[in-house]
Amino acid sequence: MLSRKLRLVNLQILKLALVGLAIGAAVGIGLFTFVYAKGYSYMSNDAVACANCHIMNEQYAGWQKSSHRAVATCNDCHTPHDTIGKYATKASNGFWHSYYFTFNNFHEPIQISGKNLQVAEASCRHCHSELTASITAHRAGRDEEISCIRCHRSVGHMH
Amino acid sequence: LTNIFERKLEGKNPFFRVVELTDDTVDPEIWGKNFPLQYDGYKRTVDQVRTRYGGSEAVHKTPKDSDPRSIVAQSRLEEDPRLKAMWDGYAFAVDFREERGHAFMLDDQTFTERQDVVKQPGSCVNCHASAYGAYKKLGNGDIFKGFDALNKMPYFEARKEVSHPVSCIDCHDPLTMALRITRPAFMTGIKAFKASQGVKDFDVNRDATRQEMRSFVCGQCHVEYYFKGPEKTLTYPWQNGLKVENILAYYDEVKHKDWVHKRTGADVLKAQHPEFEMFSQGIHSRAGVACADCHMPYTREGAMKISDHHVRSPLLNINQSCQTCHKADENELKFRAEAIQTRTFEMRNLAMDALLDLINEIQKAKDVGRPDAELAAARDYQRKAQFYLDFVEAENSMGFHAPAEAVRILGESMNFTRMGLMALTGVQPTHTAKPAGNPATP
Amino acid sequence: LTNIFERKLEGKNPFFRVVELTDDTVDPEIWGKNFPLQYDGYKRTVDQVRTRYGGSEAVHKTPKDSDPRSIVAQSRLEEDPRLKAMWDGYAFAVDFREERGHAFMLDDQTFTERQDVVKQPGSCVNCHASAYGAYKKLGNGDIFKGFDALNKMPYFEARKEVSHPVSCIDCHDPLTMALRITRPAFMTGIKAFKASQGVKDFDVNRDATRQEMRSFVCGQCHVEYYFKGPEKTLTYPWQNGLKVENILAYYDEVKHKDWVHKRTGADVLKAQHPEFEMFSQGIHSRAGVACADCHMPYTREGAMKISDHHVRSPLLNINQSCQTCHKADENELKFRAEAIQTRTFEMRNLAMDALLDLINEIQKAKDVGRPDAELAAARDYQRKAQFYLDFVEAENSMGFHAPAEAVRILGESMNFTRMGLMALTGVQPTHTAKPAGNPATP
Ligand code: HEC
Ligand code: HEC
Ligand code: HEC
Ligand code: HEC
Ligand code: HEC
Ligand code: HEC
Ligand code: HEC
Ligand code: HEC
Ligand code: HEC
Ligand code: HEC
Ligand code: HEC
Ligand code: HEC
Ligand code: HEC
Ligand code: HEC
Ligand SMILES: [Ca+2]
Ligand SMILES: [Ca+2]
Repeated sequence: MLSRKLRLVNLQILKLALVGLAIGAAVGIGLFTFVYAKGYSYMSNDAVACANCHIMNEQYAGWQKSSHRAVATCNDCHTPHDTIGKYATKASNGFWHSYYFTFNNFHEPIQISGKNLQVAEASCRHCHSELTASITAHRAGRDEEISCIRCHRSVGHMH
Repeated sequence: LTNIFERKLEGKNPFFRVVELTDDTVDPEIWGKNFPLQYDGYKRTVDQVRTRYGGSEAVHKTPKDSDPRSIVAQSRLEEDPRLKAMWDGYAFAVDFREERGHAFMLDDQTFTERQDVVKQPGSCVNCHASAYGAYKKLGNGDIFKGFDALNKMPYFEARKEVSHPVSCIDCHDPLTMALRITRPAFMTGIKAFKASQGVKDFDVNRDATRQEMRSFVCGQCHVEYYFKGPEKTLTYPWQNGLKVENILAYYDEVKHKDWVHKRTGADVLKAQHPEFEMFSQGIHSRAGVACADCHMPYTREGAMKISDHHVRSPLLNINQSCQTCHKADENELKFRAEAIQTRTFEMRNLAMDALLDLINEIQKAKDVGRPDAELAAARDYQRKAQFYLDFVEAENSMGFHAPAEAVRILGESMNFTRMGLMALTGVQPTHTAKPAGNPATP
Repeated sequence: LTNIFERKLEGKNPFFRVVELTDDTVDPEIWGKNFPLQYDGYKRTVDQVRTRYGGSEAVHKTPKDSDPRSIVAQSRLEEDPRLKAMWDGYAFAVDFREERGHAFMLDDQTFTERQDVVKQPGSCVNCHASAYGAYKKLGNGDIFKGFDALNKMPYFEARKEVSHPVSCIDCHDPLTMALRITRPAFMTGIKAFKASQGVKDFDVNRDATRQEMRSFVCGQCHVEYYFKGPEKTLTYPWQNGLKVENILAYYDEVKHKDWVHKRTGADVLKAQHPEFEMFSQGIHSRAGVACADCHMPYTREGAMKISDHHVRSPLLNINQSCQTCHKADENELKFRAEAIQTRTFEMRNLAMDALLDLINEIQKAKDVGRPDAELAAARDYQRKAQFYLDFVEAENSMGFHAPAEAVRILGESMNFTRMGLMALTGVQPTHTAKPAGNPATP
């Protein structure tokens, strides 16, 4: 099981590395960073792994004070709840985080991207579907999900 | 696979369909069989609790034949007799009370003494009853036709067509439980407003987002309105926009007046509960917060999270209404809300004193026989000052829904009374020019 | 790559103590050796960029002997000539410009044309220079004594005692780098204010929280002030509170006037940059946000977070200044701030027109020879209306620091002009009673 996961990871990295080569040296360095800066710690479920980058310190500190510190780690909210999606997301995020971290040209404060926001929103539903079924069920006609973080923005890490 | 499919279905129907609801099920008790928790909340709107500026107080009275109610809300006219001077000559100067929970809406309308002094039209019923069934019946399934028919009736005839306060069917599609707009006046009004914003052909039930709907269902009634033409068509004056100046401009364009002020002879207007319009100018609306977020917050009932159908002052339920978004303690949040309200209340008092000064002066000028031509400008300023003041006075959050906007409106009201006094004494304004090199307004 | 390596190192080495700083190190360049990042930001306060209502515009001018500056900020008197009428007879009617970055404070004060028309006192220097060294020198180590001495000097003599704009030593303890209040006027003022709130014997450097200090260091200068008595003691008029009515009440009590209005003969007041006072009435202050949070936001330099010492308009740096707390995009936040400002700006314009009407009428009455006794009440209303208006006009956020409060003040200003006109024409107010059954104000 574990080795299968690892293979998957390696595959993702390999794929990204290829893309990287095509784009140029910059990406190569990003990949190096991925290893050097313990980007592979992405593959662990340990929240400390994310805090490997000081850039993530704020969220880490916030998470330790949050209502979810004992019940959900970073990955519970920031990766999809199916295995393939999980590692694909991790690899892609891990790669890009390393890239941005090295080149230091990302928006600050860090903002969650649309795709990753969907992942986070879906994770709420994954754990709380039973409780919230009554409020998410009735949306025929206009097929819009209700946004959880509109009201519960600070559950993962106090902002 | 079937397994997952079944689970999905189940997830989407977390209730027992005890009875079949149709588009003709008006009685909320029947809906309550499927949704007992929501129905329980709905029934609790009979509670009367006062907050500093809202809620309502249960006042006992002796039932009479003409008014069988033994409990009403406190009289606003007694609390502030200046209101009678402002509304002199209009039914509101006779009876005007603090509004209370939804459960009372039909009775309070039927038995207000305003019914005794004026023959009210059927249009009144639109906002005080579960009218959807009546529309369908009177229009043979066409709610717009039914709406027209209802408006044209005398009040007490229309009254016979309805039997419940606002009910489930007025906000919900009985099959999907999705929110649905049932009020033709709102459909027309919001379409005109959206058109003024450059959105063409807005069909609210087709085009509104779910979050918008969580305010629009309330905007069906909590809005400024007038009865248009001899057909008494209930109309929301939004075609220039939702701000007080847009609405006044509209009334000026269509030359509408609600009544002639008894003391001054001015053609004046009464503003009525512009909650939706005022809220739309505030930061909460801008940040995407909806009426239901504060007035029907989610509440946990056992293993389910539902919308609290006990619609009421959020200050009676700060914990659920405010604290999910604001991480401050209850007292602090109450303090913040009341600080906004008190600032508004004090400005409202100043503006009302100012208005009475103007009314007084116009009346004196009229009494000494100054010709109408000399009074016209001052009377128009009275119309303006009064409508602006009433726009905040009649709005029921005492400024909370849009703090700076409410105070701005009151400030402008006082400026209009000032100009009215100047018009009477013949003083010409010195400047009306904007400063040079002004940044353009957005 | 080196980049990330460096970054890891940086995290562990907040700074190198290159030079020893003492309580007598005034020159910021020396401090900059230990704190190059903060010093870099500090130097960037020479930038001039305009926002819709703030920042500043670099305007070229020909240097003269009496004023060697080749670049100044735009003239506010040219932008809005009505200001000249408001300040008629006072130095501000001669030269008044948009304020710009800290780097310019000393030059702008030295060379303003206001120096040409009035002999200014040494007290001016307190807020336009690194004065801590001067206090110590003039007072032989006792800053209160030094402060007294400085105030009593003529301006150009005091000017010789200072050589830098506000500098590190004015806000920081050189040994610990902790924030520290160095201005006697603030120490006295905040103590009086805290006493009015029931806090006895407040010693700011002993009792203030760190978060308070992040606003108090700015409150040393960004406040309303006057020069008390023949000693010209710089004084903050806070003993009744920080709201405009508290401050006006204080001036009335001590019978202070800044000048006699040239056209009307009224004893009037000039309000000056009451940022700290206005901000204290707003929701940000209530929620514990400090000046430094918005005007010196934390910004990442490598692995370190430092306070951006490029003090400037937050609207030039929305992502660091606002987005840490508000999850909305830059344009949206800019829109929200500007919507508040535009509402304030429009009310300010109305209030200014209103004031000019009153000035005009008093002047006319004076010109036709009506006795002072008949003008006294109107003149007092002018004093009130003008101070209220100026309190918002002089406050530099165009209402942002406290949106509803700013608009409230402008509304009351218009009400005072109204009462002034009434006093002139002999109209008696109808009502001044508060409504019965009023909820008590908090
Ligand atoms: C190599 C350093 C590094 C590590 C390790 C790291 N991050 Fe990040 N992360 C960054 C940087 C840099 C950014 C900003 C890039 C951007 O805005 O796209 C970022 C942005 C993010 C974002 C918001 C950006 C988006 O695209 O949505 C999320 C969510 C996030 N990280 C979660 C995590 C989680 C969860 C972990 C651990 C599993 C983690 N990070 C580990 C450096 C790191
Ligand atoms: C890995 C499972 C998991 C995920 C993912 C998850 N939660 Fe939770 N959540 C829990 C558990 C378990 C509790 C109960 C904690 C307790 O009782 O202290 C909880 C408690 C809560 C609470 C109540 C405590 C509070 O903070 O008010 C809220 C609200 C909540 N979750 C919302 C969310 C939202 C919104 C998300 C997505 C952004 C989310 N949850 C993601 C498991 C999860
Ligand atoms: C409009 C605001 C709003 C939205 C949107 C919202 N919630 Fe909540 N939620 C609340 C409120 C208010 C409570 C507190 C209920 C109570 O205390 O009775 C709550 C409570 C909860 C709780 C804790 C229940 C408990 O007491 O243990 C969880 C878990 C939760 N919400 C999850 C979610 C999820 C998942 C979503 C998205 C599907 C969501 N919420 C969307 C307002 C909201
Ligand atoms: C309970 C769910 C949950 C947990 C646990 C959680 N997050 Fe998040 N995270 C979210 C949500 C929801 C957002 C989007 C917040 C927003 O848009 O305001 C987010 C946003 C982020 C961002 C983008 C920047 C920001 O603050 O909005 C980063 C970076 C991030 N998370 C990192 C982490 C790290 C690192 C951990 C673990 C230490 C973690 N998260 C734990 C739910 C969670
Ligand atoms: C952010 C929260 C919030 C939102 C959103 C909001 N309100 Fe309110 N509302 C309040 C508060 C707070 C009060 C003051 C209650 C009091 O004084 O007791 C109030 C008062 C009211 C009142 C008078 C209640 C009473 O107790 O007398 C009505 C009616 C009302 N709102 C309707 C609406 C409508 C309709 C909308 C949407 C168009 C809306 N509100 C949106 C918070 C909100
Ligand atoms: C069909 C018309 C109608 C609709 C739809 C409607 N209301 Fe009302 N509402 C009223 C009337 C009428 C009253 C006053 C009843 C009375 O005083 O007898 C009222 C009273 C209130 C009150 C005052 C309660 C109190 O204690 O003072 C609040 C709050 C309120 N409504 C909020 C809402 C919200 C929120 C919505 C939408 C979710 C909504 N209303 C939808 C007509 C309506
Ligand atoms: C556009 C919707 C609407 C229409 C039309 C309407 N009302 Fe109301 N009415 C409301 C709302 C909302 C409230 C609660 C808010 C308030 O009182 O300001 C209310 C409150 C009341 C109240 C209780 C408070 C008071 O004023 O004493 C009475 C009585 C009343 N209406 C009578 C009438 C009569 C009579 C008519 C017809 C002339 C009428 N209403 C037409 C929406 C409406
Ligand atoms: C004045 C408008 C209004 C009335 C009347 C009303 N509701 Fe609702 N109802 C709402 C709103 C708003 C929501 C939230 C819907 C959403 O977020 O999409 C809601 C949600 C619901 C839901 C979905 C689950 C939940 O609680 O969020 C059910 C079920 C429901 N209502 C049942 C009823 C029943 C039964 C009645 C009559 C007893 C009723 N409603 C009357 C406005 C109303
Ligand atoms: C669904 C989220 C939500 C709810 C519920 C909510 N608020 Fe807010 N509130 C906001 C947002 C968003 C802002 C705008 C400022 C910001 O971006 O933080 C705001 C701003 C405010 C402000 C400052 C703006 C002003 O008008 O002065 C106050 C005060 C406030 N809220 C009080 C309340 C109170 C009291 C309640 C409950 C009756 C409440 N809020 C309910 C989200 C919410
Ligand atoms: C929540 C954010 C915030 C806080 C806290 C805050 N300000 Fe501001 N300030 C602003 C904004 C926004 C402006 C408007 C800038 C513009 O118009 O370009 C402003 C404008 C100013 C200006 C004029 C700037 C210019 O560009 O002309 C000064 C001076 C100022 N503030 C000082 C202060 C002081 C002193 C404090 C504390 C007592 C303070 N501010 C607190 C946000 C803030
Ligand atoms: C020693 C007095 C003093 C102190 C302390 C001080 N200021 Fe100033 N500030 C000034 C003066 C004087 C100016 C105007 C300079 C000019 O126009 O030449 C100014 C200008 C500004 C401006 C306007 C910049 C522009 O572009 O228009 C801002 C913003 C500002 N200060 C914020 C702050 C903040 C925030 C603090 C505290 C962290 C602070 N100031 C501390 C005296 C001071
Ligand atoms: C209590 C502190 C304080 C004192 C005392 C003070 N200033 Fe200022 N001054 C400021 C601040 C803060 C600003 C920037 C804000 C503004 O311009 O409103 C400023 C701005 C200025 C400016 C640039 C803007 C303009 O008005 O043209 C000049 C010139 C100036 N002051 C001259 C003087 C003179 C002359 C004196 C003495 C009579 C003086 N100042 C006394 C704090 C002070
Ligand atoms: C007008 C006031 C003011 C002046 C002048 C000033 N600072 Fe600061 N400084 C601050 C504030 C406010 C903080 C934040 C302190 C806190 O959060 O406790 C700060 C923080 C710092 C810190 C701590 C690290 C950080 O960045 O937060 C250093 C180091 C520093 N300043 C150095 C300097 C130097 C060097 C100068 C002169 C070039 C200077 N300061 C001038 C107000 C000032
Ligand atoms: C340190 C946190 C913080 C910073 C920085 C901050 N805000 Fe706020 N802001 C708040 C809080 C807290 C509230 C009060 C409402 C609430 O509780 O969410 C608020 C309220 C507001 C409001 C609504 C209240 C009003 O006055 O109308 C606006 C608009 C706003 N902020 C804009 C801004 C802008 C623009 C900036 C940057 C110049 C900014 N804020 C910086 C925390 C902050
Ligand atoms: Ca009420
Ligand atoms: Ca400026």
